[in-house]
Amino acid sequence: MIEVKEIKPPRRIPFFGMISGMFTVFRHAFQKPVTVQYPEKREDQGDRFRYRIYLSTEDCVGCTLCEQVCPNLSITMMMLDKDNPRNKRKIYPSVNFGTCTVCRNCEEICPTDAIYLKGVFETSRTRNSFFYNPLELEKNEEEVRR
Amino acid sequence: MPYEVKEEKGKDGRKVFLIQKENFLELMTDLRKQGYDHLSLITAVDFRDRIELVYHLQKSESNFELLTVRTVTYDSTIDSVSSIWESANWDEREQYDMMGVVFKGHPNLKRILLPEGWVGYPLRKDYDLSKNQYVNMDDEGNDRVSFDPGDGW
Amino acid sequence: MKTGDAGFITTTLENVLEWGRSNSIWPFTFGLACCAIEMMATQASRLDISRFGSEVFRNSPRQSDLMIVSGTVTKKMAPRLKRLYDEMPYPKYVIAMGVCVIQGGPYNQGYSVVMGVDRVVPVDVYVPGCPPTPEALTHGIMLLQDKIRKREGK
Amino acid sequence: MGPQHPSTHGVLRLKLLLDGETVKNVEPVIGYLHRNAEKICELDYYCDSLIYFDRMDYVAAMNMEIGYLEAAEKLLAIEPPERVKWIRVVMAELNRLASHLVWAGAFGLDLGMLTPFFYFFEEREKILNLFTEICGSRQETNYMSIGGVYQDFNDKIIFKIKQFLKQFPKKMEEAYSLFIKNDIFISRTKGIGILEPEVALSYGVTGPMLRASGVPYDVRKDAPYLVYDKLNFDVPISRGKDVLARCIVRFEEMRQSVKILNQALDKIPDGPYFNPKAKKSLMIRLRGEGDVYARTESPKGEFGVHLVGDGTVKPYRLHVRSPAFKNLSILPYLSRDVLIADMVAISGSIDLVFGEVDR
Repeated sequence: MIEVKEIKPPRRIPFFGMISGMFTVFRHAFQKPVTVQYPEKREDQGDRFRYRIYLSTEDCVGCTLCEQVCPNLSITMMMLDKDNPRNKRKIYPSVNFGTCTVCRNCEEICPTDAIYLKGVFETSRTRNSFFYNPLELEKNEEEVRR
Repeated sequence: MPYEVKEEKGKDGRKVFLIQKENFLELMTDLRKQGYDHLSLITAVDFRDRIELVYHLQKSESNFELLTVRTVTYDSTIDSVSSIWESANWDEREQYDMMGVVFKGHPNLKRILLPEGWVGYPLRKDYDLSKNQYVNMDDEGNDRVSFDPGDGW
Repeated sequence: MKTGDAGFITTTLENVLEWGRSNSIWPFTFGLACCAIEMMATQASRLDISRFGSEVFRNSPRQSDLMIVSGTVTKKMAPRLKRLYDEMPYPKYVIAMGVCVIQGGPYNQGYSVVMGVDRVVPVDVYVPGCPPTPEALTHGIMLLQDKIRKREGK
Repeated sequence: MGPQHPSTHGVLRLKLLLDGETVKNVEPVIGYLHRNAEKICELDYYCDSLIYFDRMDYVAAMNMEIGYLEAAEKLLAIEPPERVKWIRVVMAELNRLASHLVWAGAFGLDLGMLTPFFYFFEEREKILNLFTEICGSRQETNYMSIGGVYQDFNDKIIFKIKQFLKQFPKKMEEAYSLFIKNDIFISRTKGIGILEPEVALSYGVTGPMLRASGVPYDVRKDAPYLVYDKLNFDVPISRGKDVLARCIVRFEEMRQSVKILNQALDKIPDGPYFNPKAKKSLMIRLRGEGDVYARTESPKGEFGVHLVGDGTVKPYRLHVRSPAFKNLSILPYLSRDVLIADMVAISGSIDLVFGEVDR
């Protein structure tokens, strides 16, 4: 049988509620401020926080699993002439961050952990150019911007 | 009984009724009298040559027990049940919008999610995704749908 | 007085104007979908956006100069968005927040989503992420302030 | 009104027929956020559809994921391990808290109370910090996968959740008293938007709205999924039937969620956190056949997923019963002959999230 808890609205006392509400707000005014002064200080997001895809071209074997599993075609494989004995076909993933939804399927499915994500969120641009080729995926955000 | 009901078990242990389209309205009226007062969902599934309609009913007296009624239509028309359950009103409009199933006897059968004048029924398997349709608005706030981008785009 | 003499004062005045403009951006609450909740979180107590002068979220387009398009723009919504943009007074800026607004995002294979809001209105700053964290949006607003100060494009 | 309504409910357009200040007829126009999620799910693998469910009810992403996975795991015949079930309950209840907090903040804004908004969002911010700690993103978490979860719990996380739960009830009651003791709030909500239980059932209303009308329907009790049958909690109902009753029921649900969380955190068993049949490179090769219907209790009401598979790696048809869609359909009935100012209170009490209504 379902345990049902019936609740009745409380009695209404004129003006008491307003005064107690003011008191609550007044008490809050003396508490420690919760605001994080963002550009100078930033919050500790934990080591699992993910925002941007990185790639290590040494580990990539060009298996195209990440391309298959990507839900919205953000990852496309790209030819890249790089000396890597494990990657015979010389194809590496390139990511379009204009559509990437940070679902982390690619990180989960990658057999060699070549694709990994990090919590770097300062990726805003003034131009609609979010296509990252494999070499740019290796670099940090500041280097790419330059 | 004036109609035939084939009963079977669903994959997950649901009770499923299979019913001919002709006796559809009689069965639904009968089920409403039996105490199925909560119409949960109407789904249309497009199998290219036919459209299968799935109704999920619930009975509020016995812990919202689930009953599934399935029926098949070949010409994408079916009787409306919006006179029996009020909630069928929006559900049927949604299925008309997405699948193009025409519900006979529906009080207000027009598109609900897409703008009026949209060409095609998008959830059908033969819907052409490659053709873009554009929406523009006139001064009264009504939508106009066209295949070529107008001045606003 | 020669015209060249007044030039010095004009530029300084413009600089002051741009400085004032960049530190008092009033955003317009254009919350459409998921990103709107993060925009509200930016406005709320943790990352107080009023530290950057964007104190008041205005409900009317006529009183605001920044439109944060947060959330998917569908084809049904696009003409309304365009009309609201036209109602805003100059100078006006647009921030595209989230990947749905930038290039269609997760819905880019579909039939009813606009593939990028820059097909409808001009965009100044793009903030990727799905949804962008409040910090990312704040970074976008700082980028916009920089842009206003340098008078790029406008 | 609308479609860009100043309040925070997203994109609802209401065509009102007015007689002076009295509303005679309302026609809601929806579809301004129709994002074709059901169509795109047919183009992707079973594991990929999850991200569209995250974005359906975007303030309660975990509950949506559970709703989909209940259906998908039945169809693909993959049973999650015991530990995963408990973890999912913890995440669902945390997200239910977050969702109700957003509702309470937005509802306060609707009725002209600015202060509770900041208090509730601060509490929500703490929950989202927990999510960042556990899954790596704040809102659209994409935490669960078919047959498991993405990352395991550890002692540090459980300790942090317990720490949060210790201080949360006090903060909530404090903000709750701002609502419920306030004269203006009560006079704006009491007796407004009366919804009789028979009408509610006929319109397909579920969730807190139905419970506020006195029908004790909760999928967690009536058709238990995950491990809800091993937990001890009550279903709050109210016979007030009005906006105030809905508000009270939601706050009581938050207390019950805290109760569930406290029990579940103590009981999480050890074990694997994913089913080896559905991991890594196997997850794009899952095939399903037949059709299933699964219902779960989302913060807005009964969330149902009807999933049809045809034996390939992609779903054949996917249809979602979204509770807010049904709850919105009752708005024309509720707002007949009310004042236009009460319209805001009524539409706020429905708890609309448009990602879910339009999908």
